[in-house]
Amino acid sequence: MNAVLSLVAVLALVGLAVLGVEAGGLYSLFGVIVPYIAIVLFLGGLIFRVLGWAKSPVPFRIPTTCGQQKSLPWIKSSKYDNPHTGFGVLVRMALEILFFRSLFRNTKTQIAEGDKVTYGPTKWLWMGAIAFHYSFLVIFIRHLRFFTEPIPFFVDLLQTVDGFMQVGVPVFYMTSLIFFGALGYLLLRRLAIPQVRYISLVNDYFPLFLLLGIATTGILLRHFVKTDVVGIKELTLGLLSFQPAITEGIHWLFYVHLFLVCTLLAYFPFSKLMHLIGVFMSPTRNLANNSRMVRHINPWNAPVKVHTYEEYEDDFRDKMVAAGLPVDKQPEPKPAQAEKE
Amino acid sequence: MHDAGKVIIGLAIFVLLITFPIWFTLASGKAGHRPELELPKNETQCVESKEYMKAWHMDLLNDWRDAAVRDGKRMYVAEDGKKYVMSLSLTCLKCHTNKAKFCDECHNYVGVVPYCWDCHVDPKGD
Amino acid sequence: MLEKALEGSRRYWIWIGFLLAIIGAGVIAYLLQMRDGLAVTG
Amino acid sequence: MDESRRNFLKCSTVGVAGLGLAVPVATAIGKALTTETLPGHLSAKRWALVVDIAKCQSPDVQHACVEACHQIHNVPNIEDKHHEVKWIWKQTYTEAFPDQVHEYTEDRLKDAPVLVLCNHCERPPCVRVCPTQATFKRADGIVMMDMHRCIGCRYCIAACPYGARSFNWKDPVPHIKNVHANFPTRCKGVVEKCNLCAERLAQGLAPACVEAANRVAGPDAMVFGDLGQPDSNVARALRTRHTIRRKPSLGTAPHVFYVV
Repeated sequence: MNAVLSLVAVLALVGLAVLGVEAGGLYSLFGVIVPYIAIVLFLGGLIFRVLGWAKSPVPFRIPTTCGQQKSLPWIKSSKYDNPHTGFGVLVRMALEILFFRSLFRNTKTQIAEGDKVTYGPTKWLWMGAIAFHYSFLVIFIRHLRFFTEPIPFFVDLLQTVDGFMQVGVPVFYMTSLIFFGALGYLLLRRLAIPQVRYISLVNDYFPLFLLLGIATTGILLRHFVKTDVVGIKELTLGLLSFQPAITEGIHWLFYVHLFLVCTLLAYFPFSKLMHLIGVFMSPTRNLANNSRMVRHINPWNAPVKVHTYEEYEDDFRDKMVAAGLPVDKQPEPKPAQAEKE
Repeated sequence: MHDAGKVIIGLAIFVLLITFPIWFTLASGKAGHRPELELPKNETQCVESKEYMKAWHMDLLNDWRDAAVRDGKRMYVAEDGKKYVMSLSLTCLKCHTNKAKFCDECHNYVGVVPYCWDCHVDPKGD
Repeated sequence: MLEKALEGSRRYWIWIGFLLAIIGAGVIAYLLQMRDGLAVTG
Repeated sequence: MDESRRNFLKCSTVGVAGLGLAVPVATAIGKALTTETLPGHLSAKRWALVVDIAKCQSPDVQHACVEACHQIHNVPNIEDKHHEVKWIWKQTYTEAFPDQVHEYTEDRLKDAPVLVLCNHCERPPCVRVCPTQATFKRADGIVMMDMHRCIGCRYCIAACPYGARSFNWKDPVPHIKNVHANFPTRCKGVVEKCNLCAERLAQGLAPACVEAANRVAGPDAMVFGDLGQPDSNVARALRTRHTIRRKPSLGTAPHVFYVV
């Protein structure tokens, strides 16, 4: 049901764009106004969300991430899984962001041989995620050819590597295929595994269908429903130099592609896709586990008037000594007495 | 705000990256750049319509290749009935005499690097 | 899992360095072949 | 061609329908290609070539043939034997016909230089092994190459018993003296060989080597024509003269014949 709803939502978006452009002729709406709104919503929403996160206090250094915490010198600690230094945190964050370490550690619980519970590693989700995210990154960077003039060298380089197989004209990019395959896997996974389907919501399916729609329209535009690419770049350059002008004769499918991308951008800050930023801001990952070495004070604690034992003893030392109670620090001998002796 | 310094620096880097196309293109001063094609002087009609050629010329060339190499048919009958020899170097480049001012203009503009010219000869020299 | 690979004796690191050097040589040879064709080897 | 066009249309229709679009595709989705042969092109049921060993023996003739071929096909001239590219070249009779010599073979033949080229076999092993169908046999018997599809695996080189195929070990363009604009060059990493001047046949011209041989050595030094027609000059030449093929025992059925 959730999946169907999401699919219908994406198809409705497609229909909206087709109707708007083909029937309504609203080119400047779909080609100029919507993209501007989308990017403003994206950046504004994103900053708003990040500031919101930044304002929430982090109550604890969470000491139970994984691996052995740094404690006594003769106990081996996990330097990177449970880092206590800034450098360790840097490594852990890099592993997390670049290699999805937490996902890599994913295990699967199974009941084997009738009654035995077993835990085994499962790497499929990790592989799907890696394939999806990296191909998305490559596709994102590849698209800079429509957004920059002159085109930076790394975009050309990436295109050459991506189109290395030289299949077809224009060349079919490997990442197009990987992206599509990975998305398909991530979707099928949600649909096919009962437990995962049970916990999947509309906001899990919607981005998947949205991305599938973007990929489909993109591949169609590149390989099957070709249109005036130069005109498209003129449009984007106009947009980003704030002199928007609609170029005539661009196929409506391009506007569908653009509209879906705009939807993604506008939807982004208010969705689970914010893990793009969240991964940098998750306290279980980005804080050093040094609570044994440094005292972290809970930021919202009411100020407590502390009166330590040392202070107490300072206040009452003489009386304590007089009463014959043991004290940590002996009272200083009085200078006068010392002279007499 | 907690760790305000780090958050603001992070956000600034993110915004800078996202707006890369804007400042990069504006800094290069070529935002208004458009490909300027040198059109053939004595010919006004390409083998097919301008719109079709704009979008589909690469497929046309690909099909030409298949027809000429695999089927041994080297004459293309256009939509309007006119006939052309299917040859990139001899037919296309006969009118579009300057590859740099025709092919490369758009290809460079949208970052397309066709490998046609690895083998096919530009009669006017590379 | 991964940090197991990042810890080791001096000998281990020398061995890793040696293997990386071989990999590097292979990559360089591959790139040369990409540029100049198979004439590089044959 | 039509098949791929149809598949293409099918794919795009399914793709668009998959998006749930009832709106018709506004602009054209490609067009079916209408093609013809060039006017005056030469066609045949089965092309064949007869080489007169005696007439084509002199260095002048052989040089003229090799030059004519290599010039118009942009075949690079690479000194290093390991990287050499050749479409037509000379070999001694003993090398070219190893199973047709014995210790008493006539002196005039034994070390005679023979012009050899791709045999355009009836059962070409190179076509069988090509994984991408870059090498294929046309209906008229020409064993052709589609350079765009060649991935440089060199199976065909291994398969060809005549050594008729050359690999571009490096970029050939710097080794071409005068690039002939009417014919493409090749890039590094592809295999190439004689195409029996398919591009010249299409224009109604005989293969370059035939033209050169007959110009320099006189008529019938090389005879080229349609073996499918009983009254063609090749058919007649084969009927009236004793001819041999290279390595007949391999069963590839070469269609370049030699008059001994």
